[in-house]
Amino acid sequence: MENEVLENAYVIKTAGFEGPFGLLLNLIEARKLFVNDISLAQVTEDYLKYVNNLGGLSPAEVSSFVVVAATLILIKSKSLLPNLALTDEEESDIKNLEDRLKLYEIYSKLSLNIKENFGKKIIFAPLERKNDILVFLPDDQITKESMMMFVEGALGRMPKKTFLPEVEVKKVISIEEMIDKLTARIQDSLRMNFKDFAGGAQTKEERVVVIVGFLAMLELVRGGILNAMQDNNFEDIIIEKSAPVELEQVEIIVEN
Amino acid sequence: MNIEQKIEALLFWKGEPLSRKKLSEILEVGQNEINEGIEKLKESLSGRGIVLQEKENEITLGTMPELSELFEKLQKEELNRELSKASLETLSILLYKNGASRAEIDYIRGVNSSFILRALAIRGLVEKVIDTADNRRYIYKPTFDLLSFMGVKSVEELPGYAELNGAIENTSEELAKEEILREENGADPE
Amino acid sequence: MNIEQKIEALLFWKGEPLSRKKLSEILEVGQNEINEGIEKLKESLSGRGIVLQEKENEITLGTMPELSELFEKLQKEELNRELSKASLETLSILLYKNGASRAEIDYIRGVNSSFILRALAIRGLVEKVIDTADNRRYIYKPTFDLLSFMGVKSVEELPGYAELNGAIENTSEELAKEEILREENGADPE
Repeated sequence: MENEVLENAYVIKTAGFEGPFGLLLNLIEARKLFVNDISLAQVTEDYLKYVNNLGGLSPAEVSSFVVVAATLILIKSKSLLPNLALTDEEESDIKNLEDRLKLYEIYSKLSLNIKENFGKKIIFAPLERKNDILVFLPDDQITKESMMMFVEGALGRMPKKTFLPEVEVKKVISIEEMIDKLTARIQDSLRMNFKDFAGGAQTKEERVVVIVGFLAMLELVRGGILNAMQDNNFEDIIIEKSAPVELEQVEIIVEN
Repeated sequence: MNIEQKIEALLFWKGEPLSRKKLSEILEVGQNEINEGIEKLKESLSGRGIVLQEKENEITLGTMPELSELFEKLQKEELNRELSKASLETLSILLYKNGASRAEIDYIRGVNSSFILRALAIRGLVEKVIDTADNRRYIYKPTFDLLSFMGVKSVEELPGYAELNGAIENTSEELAKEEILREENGADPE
Repeated sequence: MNIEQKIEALLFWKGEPLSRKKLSEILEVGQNEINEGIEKLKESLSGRGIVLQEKENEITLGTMPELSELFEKLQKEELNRELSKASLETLSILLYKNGASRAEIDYIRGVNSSFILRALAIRGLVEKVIDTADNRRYIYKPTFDLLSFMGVKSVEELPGYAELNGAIENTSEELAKEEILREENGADPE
């Protein structure tokens, strides 16, 4: 059993998504869905599982996944608890993610044309036109001093290999806080609205199990993200669901 | 000798791209005449062994794409056809948008694109130029080499280019602009 | 695609005279077809800006004689123009690296330098030679004239040479590493 899970984790990892959008689109397309808040809510858990297993990526890459994870968590929370009040900023983050993903989808599809045609029928520029006249035409700007200055300038402008923009770091650090707050809000909302849950297709209990499962997931995600950020020799963490415990917890929350 | 012939001769002699402005300076005629001459030249090159490539304000001559195999064999330099997924995405944005700032590319791809843009610039597939609309920022544009590798005379010939214009002119593009502006104001443009 | 188009493309690309025999070898068709193709090409080039020139058994594409004065003037202007910052920077790298391949220069500058190198070579500031270490590639070296112009007998006499040369060599090693990575991954570096 454990081996099987490990293998799955490995498959996801080597699928090699460079950024969060490729992964999201892949998850949505695998379900034959369109990009919208409903499909995003459906793939949130798979996405978070993937993020939890991010290994071997640079901090900058990890942070791009994490930033999107934060918005997905909002979308999922809202879909589980329609009464959960979101701030204007949160609403616009959600809208923004949808829009960006749609744009990404367009260009990602178009990139297939490039893959298909690149280097197949090449237009060649003419060879260098031969120049018979042998000349030497220097320029007064060429001096020992200026040459040293130019080469120093060129070397100075080369990018350094490892960097993590400060903004991204902040976003990553604050996701932990964000998960804490959101967890509190979901629990709150759950307590307030428990009576209001409509019957629908799901029973109250089923619904609550889903939500609490999600909260437990958030807890794991938080750990996973921290691990991915802190540990270079990071080893995969496998999420194990233990549903029975969760139902007991719900009752405690509700009665409080 | 008419203007069309002169343009053709000049492009052939130079063997490198020339801007419409430069052509007008060299041939000492107005921009309109240059533009007309280029249009006529395009027509008379149809069915010939050489093609006129066009991007923004530059034009150049090249061999017809159908002869790709022959010239690849004749030229000794090895061609690099490898494109990673990141490269494909980035090139797709640059080609179909016909140029974009790094912020726009990052926004659409959801990841930092500075290294991939540098790698593509080194390969000569994209170039960084100052944005004519806002000279405080740079935009990345497709090069003639990129058009050549795609076997097209201009971006308009790319498959799906025409259909795209309708699809993208929607609110999401507008939103993208707002968002990018917001980020650019708070951050260093490059 | 007919033989006439192929001949035109080939002559355009090459920019030098080719014999009928050579054309027939390259295009893998008989002498008669080549001769017919050349006749047709002559016809379709009438009234065009480029002309087919023939000398004994060799043919080449050229421009109309009326334009030769203009081209001479342009050439002179180009040769006497001030060097751009990009050209000076490229030159400085070649000096402090004491010869570099185009890939190495592109890697350091972050942009493609092919047109610049061509222009520097035309002015006699650099020369393109086959790399003795790898004869599939070229390296660009500062010319002796350039060193004399700067008042040094060898690049080692340039100010800060040892240190700056060391720094450039390090970047070349980085490039080599990235190239190995690229070959291993089948994708471009990021």
